[in-house]
Amino acid sequence: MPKITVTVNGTQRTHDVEGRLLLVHYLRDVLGLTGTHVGCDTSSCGACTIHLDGHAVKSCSMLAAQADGATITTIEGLASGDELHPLQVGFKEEHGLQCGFCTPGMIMCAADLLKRNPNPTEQEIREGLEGNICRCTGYHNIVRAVQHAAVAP
Amino acid sequence: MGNGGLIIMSNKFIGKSVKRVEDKRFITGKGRYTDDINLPGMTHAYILRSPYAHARIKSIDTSAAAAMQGVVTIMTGDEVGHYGVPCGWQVNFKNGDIMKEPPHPLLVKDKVRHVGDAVAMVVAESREIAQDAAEAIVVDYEVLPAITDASKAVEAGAPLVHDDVPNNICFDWEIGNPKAEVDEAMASAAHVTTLEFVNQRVSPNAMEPRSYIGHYDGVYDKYTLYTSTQNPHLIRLLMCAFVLGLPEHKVRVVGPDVGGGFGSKIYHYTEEALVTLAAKKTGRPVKWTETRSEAFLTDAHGRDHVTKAEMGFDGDGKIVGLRIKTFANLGAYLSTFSTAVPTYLHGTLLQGLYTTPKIHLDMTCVFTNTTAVDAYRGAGRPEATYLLERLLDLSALEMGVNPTELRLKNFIPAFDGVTQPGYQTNVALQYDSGNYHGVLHRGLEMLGYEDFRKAQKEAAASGKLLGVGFSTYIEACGIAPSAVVGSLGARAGLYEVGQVRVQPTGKVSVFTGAHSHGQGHETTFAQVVADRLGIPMEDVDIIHGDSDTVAFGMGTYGSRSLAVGGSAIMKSLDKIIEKGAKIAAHKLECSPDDIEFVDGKFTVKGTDKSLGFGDIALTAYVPHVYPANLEPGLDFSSFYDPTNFTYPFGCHIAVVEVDKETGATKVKRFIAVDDVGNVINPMIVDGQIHGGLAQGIGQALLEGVEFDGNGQIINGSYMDYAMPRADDLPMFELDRQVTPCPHNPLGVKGAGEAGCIGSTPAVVNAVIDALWSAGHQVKDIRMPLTSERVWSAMQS
Amino acid sequence: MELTGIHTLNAPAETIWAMLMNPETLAKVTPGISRLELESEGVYKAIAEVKIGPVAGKFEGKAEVANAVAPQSFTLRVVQNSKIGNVNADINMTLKPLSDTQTELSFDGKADMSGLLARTGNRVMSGVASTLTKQFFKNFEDELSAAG
Amino acid sequence: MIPQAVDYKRAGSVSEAISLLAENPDSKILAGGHSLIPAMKLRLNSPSLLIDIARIPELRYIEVRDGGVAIGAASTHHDIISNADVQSRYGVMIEAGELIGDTQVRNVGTLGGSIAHADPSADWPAALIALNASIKVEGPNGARELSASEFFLGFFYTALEEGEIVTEVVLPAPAAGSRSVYRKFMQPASRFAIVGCAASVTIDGGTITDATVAFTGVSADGAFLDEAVGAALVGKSASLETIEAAANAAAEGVELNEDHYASKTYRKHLAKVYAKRALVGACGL
Repeated sequence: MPKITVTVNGTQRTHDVEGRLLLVHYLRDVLGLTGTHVGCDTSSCGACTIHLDGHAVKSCSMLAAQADGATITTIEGLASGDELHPLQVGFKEEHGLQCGFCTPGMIMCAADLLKRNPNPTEQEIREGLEGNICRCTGYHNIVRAVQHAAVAP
Repeated sequence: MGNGGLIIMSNKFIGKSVKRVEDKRFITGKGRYTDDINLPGMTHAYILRSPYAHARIKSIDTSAAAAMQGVVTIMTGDEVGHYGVPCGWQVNFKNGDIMKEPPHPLLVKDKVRHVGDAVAMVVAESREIAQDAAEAIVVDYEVLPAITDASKAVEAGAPLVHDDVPNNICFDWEIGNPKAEVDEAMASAAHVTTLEFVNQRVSPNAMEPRSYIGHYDGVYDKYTLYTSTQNPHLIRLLMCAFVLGLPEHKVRVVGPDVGGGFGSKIYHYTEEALVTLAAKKTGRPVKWTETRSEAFLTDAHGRDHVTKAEMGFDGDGKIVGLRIKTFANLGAYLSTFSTAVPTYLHGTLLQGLYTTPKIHLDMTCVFTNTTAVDAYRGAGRPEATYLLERLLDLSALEMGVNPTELRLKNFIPAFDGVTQPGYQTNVALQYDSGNYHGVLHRGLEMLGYEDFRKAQKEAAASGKLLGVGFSTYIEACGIAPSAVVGSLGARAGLYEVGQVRVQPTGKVSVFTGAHSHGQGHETTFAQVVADRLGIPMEDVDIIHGDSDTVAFGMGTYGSRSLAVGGSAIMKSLDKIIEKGAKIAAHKLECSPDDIEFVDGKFTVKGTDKSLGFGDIALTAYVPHVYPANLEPGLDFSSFYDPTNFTYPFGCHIAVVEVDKETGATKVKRFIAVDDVGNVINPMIVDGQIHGGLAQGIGQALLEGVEFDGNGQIINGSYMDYAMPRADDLPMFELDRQVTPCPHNPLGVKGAGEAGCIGSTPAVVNAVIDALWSAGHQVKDIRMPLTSERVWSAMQS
Repeated sequence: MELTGIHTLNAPAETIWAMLMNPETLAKVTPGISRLELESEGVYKAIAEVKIGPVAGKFEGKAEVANAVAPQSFTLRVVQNSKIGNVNADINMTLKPLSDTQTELSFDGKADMSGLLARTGNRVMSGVASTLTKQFFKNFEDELSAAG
Repeated sequence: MIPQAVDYKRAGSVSEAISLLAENPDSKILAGGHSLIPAMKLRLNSPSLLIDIARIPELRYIEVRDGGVAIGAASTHHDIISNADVQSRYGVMIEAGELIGDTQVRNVGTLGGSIAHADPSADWPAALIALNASIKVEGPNGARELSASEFFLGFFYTALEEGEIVTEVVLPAPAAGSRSVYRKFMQPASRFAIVGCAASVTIDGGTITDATVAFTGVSADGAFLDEAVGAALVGKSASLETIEAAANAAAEGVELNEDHYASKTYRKHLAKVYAKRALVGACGL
């Protein structure tokens, strides 16, 4: 059984894991970080998006073993203490979520987008979120949420 | 109580885009969906499903699987096949015979009837072991021919889904004027537009896959079911009374946060009963969470009508008749409300917004070897609107008239339902209030019709195809009253329950039988309560989704939560205020009739003598100075059974660009002017419309479950089933008209489905318009309008 | 999945017929099938290991040679089951002599998928069909030259 | 949703990966894993050992070499499209790379993984063929180098021998006056190419002196070099007329792919449309 050591939301964790254990199941079932969701089984929906070494990745399409040595941020670790991340604020202010299931993945993907492109156009936001499916909002307010965060100081 | 507006409260919160209370937990990853819950000692279930659409089970060998380490138990049809889930709505044949209602067993023991039919359930120490063991079960099938198309399933010689249901017909049904009268009207018409089309089957695809946990506590002999449902109390009722025969007071059903539903989580699914049985059998909690692949096979699908529709016009362009023949596909088994969808939720909407004098629908509901079909966002009304609005735009093209003028000419004149009566249709309903000209005029203003036609010509010159499509819709929300739906075959009432418990400190707990799966009840309901009581919103807590906490309820679907559930809360608030006035009158030494309740204060009219809401609450629980013969406490529960449906309506306009060379279609603009009555939270209402538009546009351009000749779904994953992504959609242009509902205390009509009802025909009409503008006189393109289908239409 | 193919082989029809009727050769040329064991007249137990693109699976089932008209035509019926889905194929094989030393071998049929293969394979099915067809004829030529 | 049991080993070097592969017949190389893990989750594929090569330092680099660019096989799609040396030389690599999967996939998926997998609708193969890239592979019998069109042999089928892995892709120095583009018509759900057309055109004084056009998604056999289109361009003036005539020759005599989004007829039509669009871009018209 591979032994992995990862830093998740600032805390170092070490576990023996089955080779087949997916990173998303490691986060949800082993670490209890259930904010990362599973919405499909073909790497299509993006609900499981987290940051691995600073980049947005789909945690359902990686083995936990592949993450050995990596630094991981999940939705639970995005805010700085009580201070919400600008995207979290943007999603609330612009009603960028309804059922909330896709939201963590959507926010994590948008965070990667804004890191690369702090002032994206509407089209760039839409293209940047193409790997995340939302079934509730029609994306209109998600785009506005990202725009809200982009202009935040 | 007719009010024609909000006359009742301080409007500190109502009508404002108050940010959602529930968002904090969702944006920080603290939402708690069913699959997030882990109970001590929990086991995991995996269900072995049929790979065939139609096959006899010759044998099932579970021995190898049962011997695997970590397997707790395996259940098959031999053990639980006598249990089955019921249908909640009885519809009879035209001749009065009761519909065919074959059993839908929890696990099949004789014959599987669709791909994904459940054959065995393995319960094991982990998900991995459960799946490994399920793969070791050997099922010997005798494969039978399968049938998937409803219009072909009724033909002689078609395979029989249920051996004892002749021609696979569940029932036939009709509504409207006598057929002969409609035939006569059609024969007299100066122009008849005929449209044969398929309203294709779609998969709801709520982002949270269904998930259930069964729990049994032997000490108290009590069951708990955690379930991703829109409808916890109804699930308890159905599972206890109709499936497992359990006493309801020994069963608690909890619906935690629910990740979308769009109808697919209304129904009582077999797996809910299976995990409950397995929890009792094993003495341990049992969790089952479906995979997305399973969801495509087992979550109830929507739509699936095969229709021939004809609309007749006189020489002035007035509609004289509407004649329809439809085959509705119900799938292999009856889902909870599937029989109501093509009938009472569809046939009754065929008047649309028009004064059509003669209407007849002939409906045949059919079993096929496919996943069950039930209500999907809009449920029957989108199919009705699609039919009508496609006919209207196509008729305008065929007759060479402006499609909006054709509508304006045929609209029912405006009526408010208070000073003017409601509008009685030819298909059983009485509309509550409406101003249909208003929404279309506003939509046209936003579009700039003449400018568009100019732009269309200019674009054509530079090689681009632009098209505009219109759709004006009406829907029926908050299905009610119970006595009426009962007479039509509903096996449940359709009221809602609202309890308001004022705590001694004046804080308020509200218990509602409606159950949010994304709509924002915790915010909207709190706005209503806070304004009615004149207290801050943070003093109000909205509690829903737990059958042990909330007295009763009928759940959230059919855009009913605010109109019905909100009204139930309003009734309780009235009782709170009435009782509060009695307490205040006693303390202020006046008659209760002299007390008025404004801005959270009970005041003696015409004086400055008053008591705050908190004072009265405390007095109610510490009744030292208190009226004689009045019970202590301030806690009321109400059941609200509406007197009628509510009827939102609106105008949707799509502008599309079609790539001449490839057929690829892009929605360039989407205008929606909706009238959903009074609006409590505009931000949330707009959000509901946005989401509905996306799903409706999705059905028009992208979505559709496809079967091969053997009943296999060939696009049963997100790799092949397309849904709108962010870059498939434009920003939406929304506006609103307000025609209050005259018969509920909030004057609200419902907004959850509107977007999904109007948008589909608008988009298809726009593509057809684009093609006609280039000389391709195409009547119909099968949905979804894939690039190839549009391109092919241009080649003919 | 439609399966059609046509190819000219450098051998007389009788030779090709004999090879196709020999379970060992049939197993070698039919893509995926690694072994055929005779169960009854014309009916074989078939074991297959299929590796095509992202799919690698073990299949088990039956193969049957039916409607045999020597040396002109027969129907190959294959039923294969696996954890990831089942394949049910009916293929008509036709041998047409072009000369004393050349035969045109063609087949025409379809394979029905069920289970996961049917649900997720749509995108690549025509690639699978064309690959299987090519493999079949290539295997056949290899066998012919080995027998050579 | 859950793979069957599998062992996992992380290789520290190319030679270690090659020997692990040789020692374990039922093993698979894991790079980004974005094709393999999804297949394993559905149990469409169940190797007994995964050999992870994604963290081998000697496989992840992008460097200028002889005016061209050499890319280590474990470079991610994101590494490539955000690399200035690639950006300044090969439009086709940027345009194709940006259309692979989505952000998350591009952050993890690798060039080597994609081309070794050789999905018939993948984007990189067409781009590499159009650029006449060479692909280095290494195995128990040493290293060898193949041209892209020698490497891609068919449907999920490459020239990789048993036990070999892809180590490097070398993009040749672009000729003066050359420009390369990628145009893609996507399947709306998976966003794989229904038709992807990569074109590289060199123009000298208004005349096309070299043109390579490659397709993905079109053929059931995967990416291919469409020589007829290139031949119809060379020596002609870079005009719309030339392009339309050349595009019309596209995808002739090819074993066409089909699925429920695009029939053979429609795919072939799209191939011609996309050849035209790619060539218009490559000729700067």
